[in-house]
Amino acid sequence: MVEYAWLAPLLPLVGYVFLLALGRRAPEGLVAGISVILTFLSFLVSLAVFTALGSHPDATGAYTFRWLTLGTHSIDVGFQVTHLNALMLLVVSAVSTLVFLFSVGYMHKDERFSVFYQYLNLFVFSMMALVISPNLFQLYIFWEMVGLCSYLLIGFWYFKPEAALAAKKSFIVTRLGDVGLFIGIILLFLSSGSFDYSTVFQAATSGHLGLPWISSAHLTTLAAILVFTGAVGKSAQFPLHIWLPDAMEGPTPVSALIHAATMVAAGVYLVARTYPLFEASGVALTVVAWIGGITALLGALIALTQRDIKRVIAYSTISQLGYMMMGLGVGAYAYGMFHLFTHAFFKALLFLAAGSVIHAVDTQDLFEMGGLGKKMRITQWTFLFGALALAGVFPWAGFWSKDSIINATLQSGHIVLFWFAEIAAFCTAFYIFRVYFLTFHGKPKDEAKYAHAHEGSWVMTVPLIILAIMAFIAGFFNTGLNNYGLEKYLMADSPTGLIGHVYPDNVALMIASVALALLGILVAALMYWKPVISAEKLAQSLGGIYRLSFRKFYLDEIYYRLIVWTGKLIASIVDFFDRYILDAIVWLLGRAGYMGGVGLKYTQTGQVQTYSVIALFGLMILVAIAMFHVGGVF
Amino acid sequence: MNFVWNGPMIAFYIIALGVLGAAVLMLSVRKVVYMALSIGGVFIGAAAIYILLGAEFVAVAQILIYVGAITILMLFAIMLTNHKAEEPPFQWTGRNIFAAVGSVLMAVVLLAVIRSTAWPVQPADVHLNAGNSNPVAIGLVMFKQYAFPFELVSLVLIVGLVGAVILAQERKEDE
Amino acid sequence: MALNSPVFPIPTGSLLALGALLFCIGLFGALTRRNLIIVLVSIELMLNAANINLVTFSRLGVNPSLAGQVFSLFTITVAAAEIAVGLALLLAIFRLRKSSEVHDLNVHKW
Amino acid sequence: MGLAFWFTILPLIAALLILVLPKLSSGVYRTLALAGGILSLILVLVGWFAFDGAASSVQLAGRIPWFTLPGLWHGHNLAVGLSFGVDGLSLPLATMTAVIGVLSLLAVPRDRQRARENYFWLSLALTGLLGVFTSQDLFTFLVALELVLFAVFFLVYLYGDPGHKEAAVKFLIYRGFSTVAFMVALVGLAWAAAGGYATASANAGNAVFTFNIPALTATLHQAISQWLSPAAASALFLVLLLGVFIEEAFVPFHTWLPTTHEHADPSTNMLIGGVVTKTGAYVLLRFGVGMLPGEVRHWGVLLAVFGVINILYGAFAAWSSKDWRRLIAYSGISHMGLVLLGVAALNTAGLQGAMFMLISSGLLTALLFFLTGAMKDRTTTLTIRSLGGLSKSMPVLSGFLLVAALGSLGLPLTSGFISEIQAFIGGFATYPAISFVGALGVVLSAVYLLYAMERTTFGPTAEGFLKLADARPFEYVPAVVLTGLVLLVGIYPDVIGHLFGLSAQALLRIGG
Repeated sequence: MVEYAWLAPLLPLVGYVFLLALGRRAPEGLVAGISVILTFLSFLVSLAVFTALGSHPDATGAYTFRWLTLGTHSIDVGFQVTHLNALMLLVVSAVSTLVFLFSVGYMHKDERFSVFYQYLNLFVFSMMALVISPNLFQLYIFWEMVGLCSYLLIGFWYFKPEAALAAKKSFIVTRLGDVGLFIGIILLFLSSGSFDYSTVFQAATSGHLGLPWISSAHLTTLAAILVFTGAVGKSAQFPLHIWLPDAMEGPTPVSALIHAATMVAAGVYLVARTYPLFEASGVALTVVAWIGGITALLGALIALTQRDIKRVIAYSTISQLGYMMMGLGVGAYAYGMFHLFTHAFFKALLFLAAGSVIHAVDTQDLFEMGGLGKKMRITQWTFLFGALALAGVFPWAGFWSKDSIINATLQSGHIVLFWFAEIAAFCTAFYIFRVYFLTFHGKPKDEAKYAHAHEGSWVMTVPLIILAIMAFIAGFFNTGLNNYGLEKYLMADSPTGLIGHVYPDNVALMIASVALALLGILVAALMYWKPVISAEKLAQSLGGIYRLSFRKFYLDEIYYRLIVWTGKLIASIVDFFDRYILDAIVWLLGRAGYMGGVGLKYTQTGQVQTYSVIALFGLMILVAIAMFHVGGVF
Repeated sequence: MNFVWNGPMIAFYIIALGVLGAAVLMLSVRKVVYMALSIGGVFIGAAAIYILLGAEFVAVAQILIYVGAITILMLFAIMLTNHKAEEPPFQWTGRNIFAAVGSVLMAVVLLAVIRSTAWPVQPADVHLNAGNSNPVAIGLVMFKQYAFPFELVSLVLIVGLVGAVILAQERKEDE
Repeated sequence: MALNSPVFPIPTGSLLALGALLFCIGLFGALTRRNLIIVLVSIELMLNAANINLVTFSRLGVNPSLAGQVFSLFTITVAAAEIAVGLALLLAIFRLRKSSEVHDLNVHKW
Repeated sequence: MGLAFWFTILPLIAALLILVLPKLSSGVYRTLALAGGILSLILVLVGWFAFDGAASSVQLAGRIPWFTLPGLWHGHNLAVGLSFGVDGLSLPLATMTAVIGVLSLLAVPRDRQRARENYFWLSLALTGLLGVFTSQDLFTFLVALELVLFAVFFLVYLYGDPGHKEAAVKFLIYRGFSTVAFMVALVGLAWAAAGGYATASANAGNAVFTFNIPALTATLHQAISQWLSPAAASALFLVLLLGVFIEEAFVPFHTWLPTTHEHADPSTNMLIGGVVTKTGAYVLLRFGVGMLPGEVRHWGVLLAVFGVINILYGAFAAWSSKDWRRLIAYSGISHMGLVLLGVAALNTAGLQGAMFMLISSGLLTALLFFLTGAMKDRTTTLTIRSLGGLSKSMPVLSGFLLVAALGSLGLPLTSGFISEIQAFIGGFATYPAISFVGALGVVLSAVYLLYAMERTTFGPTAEGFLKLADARPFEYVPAVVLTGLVLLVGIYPDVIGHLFGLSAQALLRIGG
């Protein structure tokens, strides 16, 4: 089965080509039908591959063919299925199928319905092709392709200026990171002579990454950090996280699929895929851990105060991705990926549920909602499941995976990061229940919007329910109940059967974490459900801190001043230099020639005799030269 | 160089003086008509030199064409234009100074070159005409060796004639 | 100089000097005179000077031949054509400008 | 007579026919010019099958003797001929030229005033450009270069937006200088190969004065190792480099390019941006790397630094451009900087990347100019600020524009990426620090292109743009062909990669 893994990405590609051929005005039913069926088939293929692979530490060879010859080296493309890849395939195809189904209802009657599915199909193809890439080169290709799809889908409603700006911003900010990845893989290629993971890892672990100007150890660190830069951009880690909240301008199913479950997780996947490289350089791993920890805390802090339902969840995504990075960084390879796995489901769920709400009330402002629980029972319950999973309440999925990471952080001795994680966990519980209470409980704030609110059709609720179930049970895939199956599955990629570290469960910490989460929920309930504590007063009393969180630590503004403004300044200087200095010099040269011509013009008197006299003297000069040259005349 | 004072030699110097005198005269008189007349003297003198050099046919042609045709033609042109025209007195303007200096320099250079060159010496009895009279000899060369250039020159004459007629033609204003 | 073959009596240099002087006088005239007719006449003078040289070399050159004379005939012919066209031009110009002065022919001035 | 000869000469025949035919309707001239171009294109494509891809030698060659200059060097005659042929570097470039040539003929509006001259000069330019890439004789090469110069000058001079005449003069003067520099350098090289600058002790007795390019290349390598003084070689190389800088619009000799592009007609712009701006780099590869590899190595740091300056300067200038055409021009300058970096690297990857970049930039620039030209037909302006929301009224053109922009910013699966990564691999291998700075251009290209896209196709649609028509059927042809080629090269680069690879290795092997 494993050798047929290429079918998984191929099916959505077929869908894309088919939809492209059908044109922009194809009927909705046909478009959606083809897409959902093909993605579902792709899911089945992924599932088959996942199970066929088993937890054996072999059968993960690469299938490649030559793509381009580069001197004595060749660049190959093809596919390779490792356990990690298989897991990612499964996650991507599962979430995609559900989101495809959900979008049938959400995008109903959009005039570019077919285009939307085209882009989505292209995205799923690219994402899967990224996942099963056998080398860094192909990974980079599809890395950029998913970025492109993200760009297209964020800017899907192109007529909205905010959407256009957000699309541009997302592409450019992620590209900033991609340059790092670009340079990183070039350096790895140059030093190891190949883009293949195995070759690179072998060279890195044996200290044979060599270039004339840098030692192997330093190069490993440099390359790992450069690769990580790519992951930082894609996974919206600090300091390149600023694009993700803006990306919420895209349609909500897109946010669920691309900006929560799959594409943004690609950065985490990249670090996991190149884990031997990071392990070979301890420094790089520490950097990953710290960036992850900072991001987790920062995201959670900003999410506390946002008013836009999608932005809260977007910051929550940033925060959760930070957890994953931190997990990888502290050596908990399996836990990081475990969290990626669970997060994909409950975050997709939260987004889709939020989408359902937005679809119903046509606003994204939390303070214009309220009391929707009565009208949207399914949405309310599924959202609650997602929120509980995110908050990390026992026994929902998020609890297991997040707690493993926090546990690993503590056990590996990163005390500061541990406290970051715990504070973030408390905030997480608070902000997601703030959203929950503001949306589904209390009194409606906007009667008109409340009046036409209603539950979506089955295409929207069925995905929600499935995801809610997954949000509940996904955590059990890596517990004592199934003998830590996921962990063992992932570890099978390594011949030693161990990647990073694993730690035994820490019951005391579990209890503490759940208590912290429940405390967060309680505070949220006291503020927004049964208003015992006034949110406004608290905000006022906190003053500066509140503003800092609300204005996202002013990072957007700082970047604008620091980077965009500088860039524009340089651009105008270049423009000025080009127009008024370089071109002016050219103009002056031209002018000088012209003036010379004008000056010489006055020798043109029209008097033939004058010309003749001059010609005569010219002749005399020539004769004189000739005579002195030859001599003997006088 | 030893000068042998014989008949042709004396004749040559007299003619040469006459020619140069006529040329200088031409440039020094102010009335245009006199100038045209004095140039006739130069032409005749040149013809005499040709005879001295044994080129009788060229000498006759010179007299016929230059003295007979060209000088007369010029007189006609003078009559047709401003026949009272007088050359203004010579002024030492910058251009004229340079022209004079240039001409003198030219003369000096030419004379110096002529003087410093060892010219071949030819015997008195070179038989250029191969036994024929000079006109016959020239005719033979002209129509055998130089037939093609001869035809071309006739073409030049025709074109010159037609051109002159068209140029000199009175034109209507609106043309 | 061998007495058994008497040389040609007039020295080559003198003939060439005559031509050179005539040429320079003509040149000076062509460059300084203001009347168009005189300029034309001066040019004829220069042509004549050249003719004298041609005929001289025809008789006194390294290889005496009739070519020099024939060539001078050609020159005379061309000179005739030239003077005809030149005078026709002069007439046309005079009609147009009421002047036969070189100084006034400056349509090519800047 | 070889294929290369015929496909080079066919547009010339069409041009001459257009010239001598009596006054006819413009459709006839169009058909004639197109016939010449398309026949030439077909022959080029036939050439792909006739070409032995495993050999790096000159193939499909054809030559007719022109004239012989006797006894120019130690009694040797200099035979000059119309000599054409292709190798692995020329064939893809000639193909690109033929494709873009035909498409720019197609892009000439049917209601063009003075259509006859337009088709005549375009055909002439096409022959010249094909000749530049296929010439195997220095004399033919220089003649072809002059042909391009004058044909394009007239194209810019006769057609375009207000200001095009001044732009044409600027073009002529700049490129005239570069042509002179090439002439000096190339004839100097031929002279040097023949022993013209031989040091006294060296033996140049068996050297022959030849204009035949392959023969000259071979002799020069002997000359460099045996009798050519390094100072003379350096001087020749620098003159050649000056020519390349002007010809290729490298900073600081670039100002003619934006001016020309801003004012010229779209069809002319396609040809200029697509092919005319690639001749300089071709000269650098063919004569610089091919004949004076030692000098390229010696001046490598300079080349690399200028490459990076071009990348960044072009990108920043494009960022502040207010007109699409200036933006495309500067983006082309930025691309060419990468070519310079790749050449400076002087390894297989770098040279191959530079060659790919020539093709890629040519196709993309032509596509961009075609699309913006089509847009200008409708919107009457290309000022970025005054556009907006064009996706609404012309989704197809906007879609193609997006693909072109993405290709231009080096998105994978387009030709832009494959060129970029190879050039950078080469660059990092030789000059890591300089390349590091140059990689910033990857971000900047995204900045300025996406900025322009955001202002053009995204956003609310202005009132006046709502009713504009989308692509007409015949406009699909250039758009689809060029996009297809961009994607073809991007998705399966080995289609030209194996030819370029062999050529790069051949250049390097000779370079030793």
